Amino acid sequence: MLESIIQNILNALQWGSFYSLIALGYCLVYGVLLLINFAHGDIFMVGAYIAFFVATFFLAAVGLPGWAVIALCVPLTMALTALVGVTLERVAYRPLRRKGAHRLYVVITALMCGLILENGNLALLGASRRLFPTLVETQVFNIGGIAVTNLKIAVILVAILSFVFLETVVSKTKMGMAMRAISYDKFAIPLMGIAPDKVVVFTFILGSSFAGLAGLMFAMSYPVLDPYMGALIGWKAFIAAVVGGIGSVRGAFAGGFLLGFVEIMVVAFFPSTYRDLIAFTILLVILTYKPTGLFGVARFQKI
Amino acid sequence: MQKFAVPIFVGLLFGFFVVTAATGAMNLYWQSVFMFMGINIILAVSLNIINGYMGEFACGHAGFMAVGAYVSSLLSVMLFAKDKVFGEALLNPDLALVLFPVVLLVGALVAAVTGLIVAIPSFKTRGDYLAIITIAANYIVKSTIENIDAIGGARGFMGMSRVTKAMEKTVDLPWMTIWVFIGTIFTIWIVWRFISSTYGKGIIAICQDEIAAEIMSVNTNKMKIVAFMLSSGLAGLAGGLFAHVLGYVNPGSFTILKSTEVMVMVYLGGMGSLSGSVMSAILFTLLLEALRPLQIIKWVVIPLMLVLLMHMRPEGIMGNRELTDVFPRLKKFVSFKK
Amino acid sequence: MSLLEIQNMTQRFGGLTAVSDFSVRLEKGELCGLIGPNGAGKTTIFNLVSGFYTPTVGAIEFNGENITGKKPHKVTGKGVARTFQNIRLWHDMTVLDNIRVSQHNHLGYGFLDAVLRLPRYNRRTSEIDAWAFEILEALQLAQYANEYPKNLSYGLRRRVEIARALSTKPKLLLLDEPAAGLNTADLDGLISLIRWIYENFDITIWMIEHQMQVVMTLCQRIQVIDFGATIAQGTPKEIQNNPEVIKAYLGDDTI
Amino acid sequence: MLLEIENLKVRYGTIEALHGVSFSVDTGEIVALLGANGAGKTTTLHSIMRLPPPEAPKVVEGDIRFRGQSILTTEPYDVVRKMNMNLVPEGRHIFGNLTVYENLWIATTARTDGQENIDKDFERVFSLFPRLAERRRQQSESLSGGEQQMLAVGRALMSKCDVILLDEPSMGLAPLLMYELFRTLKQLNEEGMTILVVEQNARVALQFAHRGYVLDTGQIVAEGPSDKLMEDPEVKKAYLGG
Amino acid sequence: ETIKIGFNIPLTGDIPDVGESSKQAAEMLLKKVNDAGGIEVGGATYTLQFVYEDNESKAESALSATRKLITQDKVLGIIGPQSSKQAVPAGEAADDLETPMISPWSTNPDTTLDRPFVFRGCFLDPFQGPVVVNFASEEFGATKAAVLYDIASDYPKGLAEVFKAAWEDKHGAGSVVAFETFTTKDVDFSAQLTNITKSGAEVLFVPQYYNEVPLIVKQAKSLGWDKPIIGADAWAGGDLMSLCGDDCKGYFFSTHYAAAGAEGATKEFIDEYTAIYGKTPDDVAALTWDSTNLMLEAIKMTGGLTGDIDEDRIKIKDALGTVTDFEGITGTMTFTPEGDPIKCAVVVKIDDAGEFSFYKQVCP
Ligand SMILES: Nc1ncnc2c1ncn2[C@@H]1O[C@H](COP(=O)(O)OP(=O)(O)OP(=O)(O)O)[C@@H](O)[C@H]1O
Ligand SMILES: Nc1ncnc2c1ncn2[C@@H]1O[C@H](COP(=O)(O)OP(=O)(O)OP(=O)(O)O)[C@@H](O)[C@H]1O
Ligand SMILES: CC(C)C[C@H](N)C(=O)O
Ligand SMILES: [Mg+2]
Ligand SMILES: [Mg+2]
Repeated sequence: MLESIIQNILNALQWGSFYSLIALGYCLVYGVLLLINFAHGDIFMVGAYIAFFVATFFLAAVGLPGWAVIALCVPLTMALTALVGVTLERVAYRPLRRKGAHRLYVVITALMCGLILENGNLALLGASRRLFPTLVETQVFNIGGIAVTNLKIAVILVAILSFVFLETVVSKTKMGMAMRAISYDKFAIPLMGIAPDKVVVFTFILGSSFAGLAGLMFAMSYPVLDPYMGALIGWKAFIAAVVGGIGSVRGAFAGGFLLGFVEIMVVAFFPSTYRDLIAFTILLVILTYKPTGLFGVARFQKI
Repeated sequence: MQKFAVPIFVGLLFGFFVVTAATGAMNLYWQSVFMFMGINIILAVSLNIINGYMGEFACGHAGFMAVGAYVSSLLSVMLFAKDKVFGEALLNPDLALVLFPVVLLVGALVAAVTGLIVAIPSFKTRGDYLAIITIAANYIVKSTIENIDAIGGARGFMGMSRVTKAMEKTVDLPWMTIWVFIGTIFTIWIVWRFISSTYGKGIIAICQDEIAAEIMSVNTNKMKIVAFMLSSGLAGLAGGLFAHVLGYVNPGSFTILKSTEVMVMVYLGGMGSLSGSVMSAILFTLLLEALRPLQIIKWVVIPLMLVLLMHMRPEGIMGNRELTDVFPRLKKFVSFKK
Repeated sequence: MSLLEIQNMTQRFGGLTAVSDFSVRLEKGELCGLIGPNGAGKTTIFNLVSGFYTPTVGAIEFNGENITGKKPHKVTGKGVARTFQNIRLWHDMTVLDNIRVSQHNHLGYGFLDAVLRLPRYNRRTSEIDAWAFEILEALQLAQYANEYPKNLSYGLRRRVEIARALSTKPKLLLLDEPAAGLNTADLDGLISLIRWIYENFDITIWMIEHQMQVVMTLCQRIQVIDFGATIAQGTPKEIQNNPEVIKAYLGDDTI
Repeated sequence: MLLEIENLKVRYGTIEALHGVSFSVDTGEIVALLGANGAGKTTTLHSIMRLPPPEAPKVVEGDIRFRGQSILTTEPYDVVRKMNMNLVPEGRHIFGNLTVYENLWIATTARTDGQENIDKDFERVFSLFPRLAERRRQQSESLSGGEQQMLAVGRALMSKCDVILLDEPSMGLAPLLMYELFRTLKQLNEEGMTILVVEQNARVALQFAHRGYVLDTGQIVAEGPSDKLMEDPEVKKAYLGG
Repeated sequence: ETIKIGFNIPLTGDIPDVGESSKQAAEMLLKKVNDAGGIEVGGATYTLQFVYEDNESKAESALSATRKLITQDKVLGIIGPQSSKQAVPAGEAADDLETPMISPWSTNPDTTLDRPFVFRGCFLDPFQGPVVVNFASEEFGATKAAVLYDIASDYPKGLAEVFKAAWEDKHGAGSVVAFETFTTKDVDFSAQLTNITKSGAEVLFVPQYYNEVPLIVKQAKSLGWDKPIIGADAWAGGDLMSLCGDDCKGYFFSTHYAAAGAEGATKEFIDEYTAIYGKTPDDVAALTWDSTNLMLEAIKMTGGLTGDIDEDRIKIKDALGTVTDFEGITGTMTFTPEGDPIKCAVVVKIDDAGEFSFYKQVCP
């Protein structure tokens, strides 16, 4: 019994890490533009595919050893995914903002972009799924009946480090402060001598590159890629981000792990079909009693 | 004369559908296209109450649709058809025709009550947090159904086609087409009346400045309940029709994706524009059918078109205006704003 | 019995005490002023009276009835209406609808009446419209009935906001800086408007204002607060020459 | 001339808000821009700051010159960085989700003149508005109207600026503070800051400014030294309330 | 004069290459027949015309596709859908609209139950289940089994339940020590697999579609599962090995036919198919081929079409009912009154080359 609990805690940590990583991206973009970037889940998917191509290229074509490939994959994937994110912002979102469209229209556009990415990928690469090559042999350490793989540990570490990094950027740097300020009043940003678009682009670079990183880690842990892999996990990560307190990096991180834990634990001890039921009931209750999420600050109304 | 222009128009439309469908001049496929169109109109118009007029961001419409769909399906199958789950029909199938509207309304009613899951948190929770609550509600409903194995769980529930057949046996008319038509008109009518009354404008006030609304004598909580229940009730109605048109329901058809589909229709039409919602629902349905041959490409083309459309009209097709504002001549026949 | 009576009311926000041990008593038919430095707690007091906050300590009695902790729309129903420091109209609703909607408290019909257009609905609607137009006429806004507030000049918006407040048939009207953002010329207009309302409606007015010209010409009685506590009250004349008020609030007008 | 506005015509969509406005501000001057509500004062200031769409009006004709060169194509943040010009916007536009201190700090982003100058300016702002010093850790959202106005002015002072445009700075300020503010501005002006102020309270404004322009429905209808304007019967009647 | 046959197949969605294989097989047959001058029914010869509708591997779409094929394209009969998830609801529609439908690959009983117009080209799970049970018990001498299946899909659910029942009356109640579920589109099974590894089961039965198997297998291994895993016919999709890599090698599953080591008509078909499409036909290709031939056979058996489509459809249905000893490449078929053929199952082993090699055959 105790064994399986510990085992499941590990599972939950891994699963939660992915929610967290994706949620972080969501929350950055939201924090700046109040834009629920529904395409984020699919940017994550694109990240996974980019990782796939980069990896297979260096493995097959160049023939590098696994560890070297990873070393190259991480920066390349992050960079390329960031590129995708920024492109979306430039061609799809910015023009709308310029036209002063209601923010929900940008949200809907994001949704559409998500669909385009998913199905565009399907149309381009064909329907059959891809197997992500094994870069490092997964070693299963069996400690007293508890199976730990090197991958699990890596994933969890990556999630934590990313969080620490982003948290410092947002709360300590001027850029981070500009990011928070712009979400409240973008009108006054230029008056601070700051170029709003720079801030926005920077945010998308951050958000997307970490989606890319998540994609890579995900592809390594669940090595079967399909174009729709981002949709569902994206939605859930978004929900996690909000429950944590949307716009708050800390909240996104915590929310991700919360959701991960609830899901795994429910499945471990109840029929798996109760997972969504219980998980979402919990979230609903949290939001009803804490209307701005776990870490969100109440945006109070001055009248 | 002008006073009756609208009723007459509706009547003619109705006649057209019934006759063409009954004579088979319109084949089943086209009938079903028009039925889905009607259902989409109901969904878009009802969601517009919340996302358009009240300015909230509800993304769980499909959940309420599901409730309506299941409740009315179970009821009608239980009452009027022989079935694996419920055994013999409880009533004489000939009654199906008469009682079907009642069955639909019961479905809608239950859905409306379910709407409270969202309405009550909405007192305190706003904006994107409420959005999550709606999504959660959607998942909860879906997952609840999945866990009731007696009604097929995740694999869905069937048998409604027997009920529709029963109706057609009693009087040989394309009944589902008729019911969908009536349902659609009913929805538009009720929402328009609600929204154009000073009472209903309370929710528009909430949208534009909730604090001012509360302080300037609008009982915001009550209005929210009314709005959410009306909206989800109508969604339930749509669900009931959907289930009987398809003759099969499964929780898989009521996911967030369905909800987002409805959202797209609302925003495409324009927040707070009835005629907008109607138009975009029609447009959307036709687009979906017209591009069927493209197979997977269709799902690239459609979003692409929508994105472009939003870039051309960043407020949706109609913005927050109605046809009568665009073609003032129509004012003779209908008055929207007053 | 006085119309509004507040006794030793205190409001804290976290560590900060915005209103401390504040008491006031307004008689029917008075026109009083509430002034004080920025951040003294004036708006907060109005928010407390209109039910937007519930006081941390103390009770608010209106018209002999304890209204502490009542929901804002209920309070308005009892006859307290207000305007806001920075205008809060429903900007995408016509002026007329702004007035109509603020009738919500005494609509006198419900959902079904609205949807089925029962006789009650039609009767009440025409009554409401009649009243709305009466108000608009009275404030010379009739010609803007179908305009959207967002397209009106600042001065007019103020006027509409006052009209909206009046349309709720208040016994007590709270004006939070009605002159803010108006230019000197318009002030005279505002002053005469408020006076006109005061004379033609059976109403009590309590206003916050930083434009001395307005306060001093209109108010019969002025209460000065600082850090949430009363530091002086009396007639305009007394206040103008009260050294403490000058020190804390008026200052010297050399530039 | 430091700042020259020449025959400026601007639009919001199809509505023309300014129909050929021309005026100029010289280094070290205090110039007041008066006018009824909706005259186009804010529009003028926004045009000068080159604020981006959708807020900004579109300049359809005319020119805005800073030290002789046109700034029509300059980005707003460069107006701040390069021209050292800044605006205290109508309606404050403070960053409510940041603390008072952060609001002031973020304004120094564009500055390159070293920490000690920045610290000096902090001193100055806090001594000018002690209330801000008390509340430096408070979420600026929850400040009172007037406090927010102080913050907005303070923020402009923190950013690197030799030319400051003020849009109704006295809006919602208690008399004491209003006079206080204008005195400080006067002092800053003596230290060499050029000031263009839009003000509803014409009397105060004209006491404060060297020269003034009167704007009416998008056109300059009167101009001249303050004392002259004070006397001008038209102006008296329309803007000083008889 | 043409004869229209409709195909209701998943060209997009979860299992697109099932759709692809079906279409390829059909195209191959179409070409073959039409090149031979079309088919000859009661004296008249007709050219064949196939209409492909995509059911996006969704139940609803499968339904509307069925309706469209019947009412708009006016096909004589329908082949598909492949997976029970769609075949069960689609069957209802076809039966309502009185149009013969043959699902090549749906093994769930409900597909044809009480539906005179619905047939299938394969064996049923109530038969397949015991086959797997017996095999597992004999091959590995296992007495405790675990099952991991998708509860949201007819096929896995149905088969899992059959398996459980069969296993338990072989080894006694409670001998299925872990009966874990998940929901379509899940990717993380760690919690379920943790329970399974801890349950002390000796064999794991995974009645899942080939596209879901690899993730399950890989995660099972990374959670320390080293005992055999066994599957069913849904494993036999083209992609299984390309997705699973080495991890699936050495496992067994029951299915409809084995390409490796086939002879006779089957071999011809395989060679021809391989020649055209450059890959060995998977189960669904073979089954689709058979089912389509069945349909044509039945059309021939009507001995002449009246041209009144409704009448013809009924005639075809009746004809199908009477088909006996039809020689298909996946075995000879005779229909039960329910419209189900009686066929043999084969157990294949995934050998080290990654081939599905014939291991043994089990007949009813
Ligand atoms: N919700 C709140 N949370 C925290 N502090 C608040 C809140 N509301 C007001 N305050 C503080 O309470 C004090 C009083 O605010 P209030 O708005 O009443 O001032 P005021 O008298 O209206 O000033 P002004 O004349 O500038 O409008 C201010 O210092 C403000 O910072
Ligand atoms: N964003 C906008 N869109 C359309 N019209 C606008 C916009 N902003 C201002 N206007 C119009 O342009 C004209 C000038 O407005 P502006 O705000 O410049 O006047 P103002 O002198 O600043 O008035 P106030 O003293 O009230 O601030 C007004 O008629 C106003 O209605
Ligand atoms: C693999 C599937 C396409 C076929 C499977 N036998 C089923 O009934 O669903
Ligand atoms: Mg105030
Ligand atoms: Mg202005």
